[in-house]
Amino acid sequence: MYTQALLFLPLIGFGLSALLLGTARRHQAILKTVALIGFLAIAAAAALAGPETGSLLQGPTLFGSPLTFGLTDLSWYFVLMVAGISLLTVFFSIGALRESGSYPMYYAWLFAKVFGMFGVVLARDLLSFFIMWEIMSWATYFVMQQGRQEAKTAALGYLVYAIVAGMVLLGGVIMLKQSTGSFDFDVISKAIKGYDLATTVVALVLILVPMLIESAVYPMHGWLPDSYASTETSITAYLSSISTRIGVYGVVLFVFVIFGIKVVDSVGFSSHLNLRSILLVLAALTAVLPTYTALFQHDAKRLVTWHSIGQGGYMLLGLATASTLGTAGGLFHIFNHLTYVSLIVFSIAAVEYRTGTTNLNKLGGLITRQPLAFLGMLFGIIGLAGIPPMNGFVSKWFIYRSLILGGYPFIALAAFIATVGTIMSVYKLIHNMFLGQLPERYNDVKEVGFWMQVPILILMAVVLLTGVFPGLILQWVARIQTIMGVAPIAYTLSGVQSSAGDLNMAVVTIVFISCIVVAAIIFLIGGKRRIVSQYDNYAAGHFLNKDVPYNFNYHFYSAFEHIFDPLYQAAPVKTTERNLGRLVRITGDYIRRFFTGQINTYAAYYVAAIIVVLVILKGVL
Amino acid sequence: MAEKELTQRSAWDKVLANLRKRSLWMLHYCTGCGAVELPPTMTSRFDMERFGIMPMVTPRQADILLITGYLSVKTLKRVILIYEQMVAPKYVVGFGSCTINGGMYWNSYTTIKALDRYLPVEMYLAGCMPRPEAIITGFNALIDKIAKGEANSWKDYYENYEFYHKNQQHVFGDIETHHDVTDDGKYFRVVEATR
Amino acid sequence: MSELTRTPNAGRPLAALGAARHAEAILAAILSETGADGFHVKGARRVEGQVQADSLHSFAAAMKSRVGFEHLSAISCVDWIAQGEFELVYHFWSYRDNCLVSAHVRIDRAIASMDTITDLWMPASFFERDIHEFFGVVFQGNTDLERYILTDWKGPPPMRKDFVSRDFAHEHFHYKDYEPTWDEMIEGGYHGSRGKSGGAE
Amino acid sequence: MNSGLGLIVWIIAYPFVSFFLGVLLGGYGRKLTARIQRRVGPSWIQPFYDVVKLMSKKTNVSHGYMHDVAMMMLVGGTLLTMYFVPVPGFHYFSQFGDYIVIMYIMLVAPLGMALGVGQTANPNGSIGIARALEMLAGYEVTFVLTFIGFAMKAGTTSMYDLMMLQQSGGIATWGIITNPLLGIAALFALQGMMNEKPFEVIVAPHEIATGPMTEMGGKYLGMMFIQHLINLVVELTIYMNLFLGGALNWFEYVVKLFTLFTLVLVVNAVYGRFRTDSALRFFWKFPLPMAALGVIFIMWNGK
Repeated sequence: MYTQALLFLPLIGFGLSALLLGTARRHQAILKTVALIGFLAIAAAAALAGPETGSLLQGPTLFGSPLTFGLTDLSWYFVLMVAGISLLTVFFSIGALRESGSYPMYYAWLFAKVFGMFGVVLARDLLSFFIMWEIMSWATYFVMQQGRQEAKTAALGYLVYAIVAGMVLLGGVIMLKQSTGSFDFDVISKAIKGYDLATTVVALVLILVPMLIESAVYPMHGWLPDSYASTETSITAYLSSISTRIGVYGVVLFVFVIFGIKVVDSVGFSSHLNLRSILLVLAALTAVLPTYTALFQHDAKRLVTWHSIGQGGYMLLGLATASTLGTAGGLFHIFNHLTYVSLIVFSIAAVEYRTGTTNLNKLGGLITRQPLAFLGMLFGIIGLAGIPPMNGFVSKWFIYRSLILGGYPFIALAAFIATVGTIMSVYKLIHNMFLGQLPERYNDVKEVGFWMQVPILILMAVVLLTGVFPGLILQWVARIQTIMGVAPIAYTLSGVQSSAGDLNMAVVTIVFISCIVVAAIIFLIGGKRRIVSQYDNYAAGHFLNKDVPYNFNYHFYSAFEHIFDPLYQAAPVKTTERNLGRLVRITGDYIRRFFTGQINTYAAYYVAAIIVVLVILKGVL
Repeated sequence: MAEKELTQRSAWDKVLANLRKRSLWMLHYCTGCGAVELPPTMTSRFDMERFGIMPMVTPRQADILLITGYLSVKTLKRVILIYEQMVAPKYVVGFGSCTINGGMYWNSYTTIKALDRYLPVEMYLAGCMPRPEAIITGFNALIDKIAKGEANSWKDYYENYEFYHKNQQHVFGDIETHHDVTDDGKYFRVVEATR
Repeated sequence: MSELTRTPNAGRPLAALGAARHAEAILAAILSETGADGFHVKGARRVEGQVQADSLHSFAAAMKSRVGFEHLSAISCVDWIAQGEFELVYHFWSYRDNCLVSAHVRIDRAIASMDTITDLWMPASFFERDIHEFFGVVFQGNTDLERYILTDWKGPPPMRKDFVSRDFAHEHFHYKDYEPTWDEMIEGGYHGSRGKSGGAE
Repeated sequence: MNSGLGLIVWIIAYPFVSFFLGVLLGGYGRKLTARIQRRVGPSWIQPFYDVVKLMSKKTNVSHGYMHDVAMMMLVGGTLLTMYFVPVPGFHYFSQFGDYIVIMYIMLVAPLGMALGVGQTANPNGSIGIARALEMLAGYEVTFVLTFIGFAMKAGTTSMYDLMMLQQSGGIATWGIITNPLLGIAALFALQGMMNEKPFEVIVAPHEIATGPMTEMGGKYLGMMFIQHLINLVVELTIYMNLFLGGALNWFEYVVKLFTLFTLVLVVNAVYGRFRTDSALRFFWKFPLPMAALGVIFIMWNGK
């Protein structure tokens, strides 16, 4: 019953907000209330729904088999995340979209996007999976192109990748239909076990590549930074937290549930050089390289989008180890990443709402003007860097342990190098925006309104709560692991007990808080202290005032830039994209020569075609 | 007020003073020719670290502000800014005869003749320039004063700020040090509210 | 920069400039190029002479471009209070000849004005600001004669002979008078500077 | 000391023991450096005098609430790490967090300091913090690779188990003896981790006015000194537990602590200071490949 609700509610929402398009310019409030009620209903339906094994929704039959949708543990996990983050984004956008009618179709495309994602996650057969995948890609394109001028061109970049992914997926779907004779997942997964190596390899690659493109794994990530960074900031939060994670859902669904990890392991030359180890290496690359590219960024949103690629690498890293701890870490990391990356981008949006810019070289000292945004950013970056007591640490702990104990030392080292890169770029983010001297022009900046504060507060609570008590989420992860055919993780409310080293986040947090209290007592024993103005600062005897620029933001990591600048300039992805663009233009020129536009050339083509056909027929006859 | 200060020191103040005297960090503001006497005092020849005295870089971390030589009006502005940036209890040590009464530049039109009209000076080291032995005996005398609790010239700056401020204005007008000294005095209860 | 101010030796390595001329040859070159006849040889590498104030600028330009003295090493000023004149000495230096030519210019002490040569040498503005600050000579055409050494100075230009530094110091600064009871004060413990030391307010 | 009343008493007493050990280590360090420079050097407990003087300052200057909270996070983070690192007779908290937890808790204190220094709005501080984080990519990566090698070989990431493994055969089973490559690479990393020259570019006094400590006066500098002293003990104990077989009685513990610190100090006393990028290049040219070789060696004969 809930499957139907989850599918039809977004459709109704889309219809309603599209209908209200005409009134959007005058009655922004009506549109926002409709959107709010719609997403509240979706969130309620998602929360009440549970994994229903029985009733599969039979959609219209197409190509001889019905489109079936059902709710499993895995899909319920994603449904909850999608519903949750959509509700928070709508909450935030009600406060953030001030000038009425700037984005009339904002909520309509959001409903469409949610419908597409629910469809992909609830699909129980390949055909409906493919149809919903296309709808989701188009919805993402329309959501993404709302923003500054370059958002439109960047969204086109995404569309090219999405179309390629869709076509490859279609090839995979057709191949599987031919070989197994049906679209249904269960039938396919039973049949695929008996097939020879060749067909499984081709089918697997054809199915996996679009998933990797969607989750922006390393060589195929070119579309993400530009498109996510130039859209409306609340959309950036929405996309970078959940949109790319549907690709990870696809990887989990096909690699573990349908094909099964044993089949994937058998694909390859030896136990060390199989498809899973390739995935592992790709994931390690995706974890390391984007985080160090993030170091060089001057725009806050672009820095965070590079990180969302990097964190995607962590998720894949956890899944590719295929061990209990690894998969648990990967799945848990999907939830964690959703919470803290949206928290960071909402804080950036709060700052952009007041100061109008996200350029890290121009901001500074906003901690005194926007303390809540600072706290939100602080919780977010502690989570992103994976430092206790936030939840990012727990999933990274799982991934590290599975990599070390699973015998992948250098992949574990790559994961740690990525963490160091994350810590560096994350401190640059919070330092350039909130710390340092406050420029004169931001003197009268105030905190953001109620609608924008609520999502930040909720996410801060979630990041801390699931960090201290990871068991809350691990219960779902364990249930998913049973579907994936991996031994579920033995979890407790606050961590993991195992012979090879344990984790108890509740104790760590209690000791952490008591140590801070002790430190506070030591601090208060010292003499009185007085807060002074920012111009009362050591400048080697120089008199500081408001027109003395005394902030260090530009070239923050000069040593790293000194070493890695040549490498960064020759970024391979940008050059490949440019060459591809040039190739398309050249071939376009040649083709244009054929269509000269005069009638006689077309008549000549007809005659030639008829002659050719006759020759073939005569030959055949 | 100073007499009351000396007699009623609690046992805890005495213990604290004896501990505090063993660690003095010195910011030597090399205005004149005295700075060249400091390196031998710090290094192995005379080693003032034996007494816990260490050169420090910024005014926030320093206890002693060592003015090593003549002070032109322009430098005095910077010295006052640095003095106000230091964290009390702080001690100004005038180094050499230039800070006592103008020294060799007694008839110059730009150098100030008596440092203690602009800053509360804790101790003068006579000499043009004093040798390292003089510096070390001077510092030991300062350590004894701290131990006895007499080194309270920094309170003088808060209590008689109008006197110091008037002299400073007389010499170079007003400067913006972002410190309201009288207000600081009340906030840190250096100056009893009643006065 | 007009053709006049382009230096002949600019850009060419020093060695290629040709042999260093000795003082007499330089004196002849000065006479022929600038027409200033008041010069004489003072030493192996020193030439000195008088120049009129109004012809100084053209003389300097000629020295720079035609005679090969590209470097203006200094402008100094002497206060002849008895004759009521200031004497400005312009020191030109030649890299090729390693020789110093100093042109002495006399200007009236009361009017104390001279036209600037910052258009020939940009660093000359520092020398001119220095002389303006300490002697009060106004250089026509120098846009920023702002004070940069004695930033809070309110008195007359201090290097003039009629300015007595000691009296100014006594009047503006406080002295610590010699106190015969100095030793008791030391033994008696030091109670802040304000207490004991006397001195004019 | 691992259960009941003894545990409670030890949990309360442990910070003071560790602080006192840190003071002795600090005093010994300054005395040894002085003696190397043919000076007499300060008293043995000079850091104690410094801390008392700093904490008793009367007019402290703060730049905001984050500046104060950061100092609490700084000392709190180091105390937290101290509790999780096993010491002779006390490994109660090892059952709640293994070395990966310790490695990340060690980042809490620098992050706290970084936020505090950021709020002091002084560019010298920000440059110092940027350098500290860049240096992290040098020594921390090497140290983690050595730990990964050990943990993979031993099959556990709990520091107490790793320590117990090395205790089984006396000196023969010390970490540095069984895998010399990892041990030596970790020594280089320890030099960087403890911010001793030649990797002390973070607090370059003449260049960036003691970097992060520029605007720290009075009790703020006192809190940083307390953190530094406890951090000395914690970092030396971590290296000792991983590579020198840890210690079961306090005498062995103190002896190992001081010998290890002497090695670090001697290098610190005679070396100049690397620039940040040359320090990073040094770490990526020598210790990191050495550690990688050690790990390959373990994998090669381990499997």
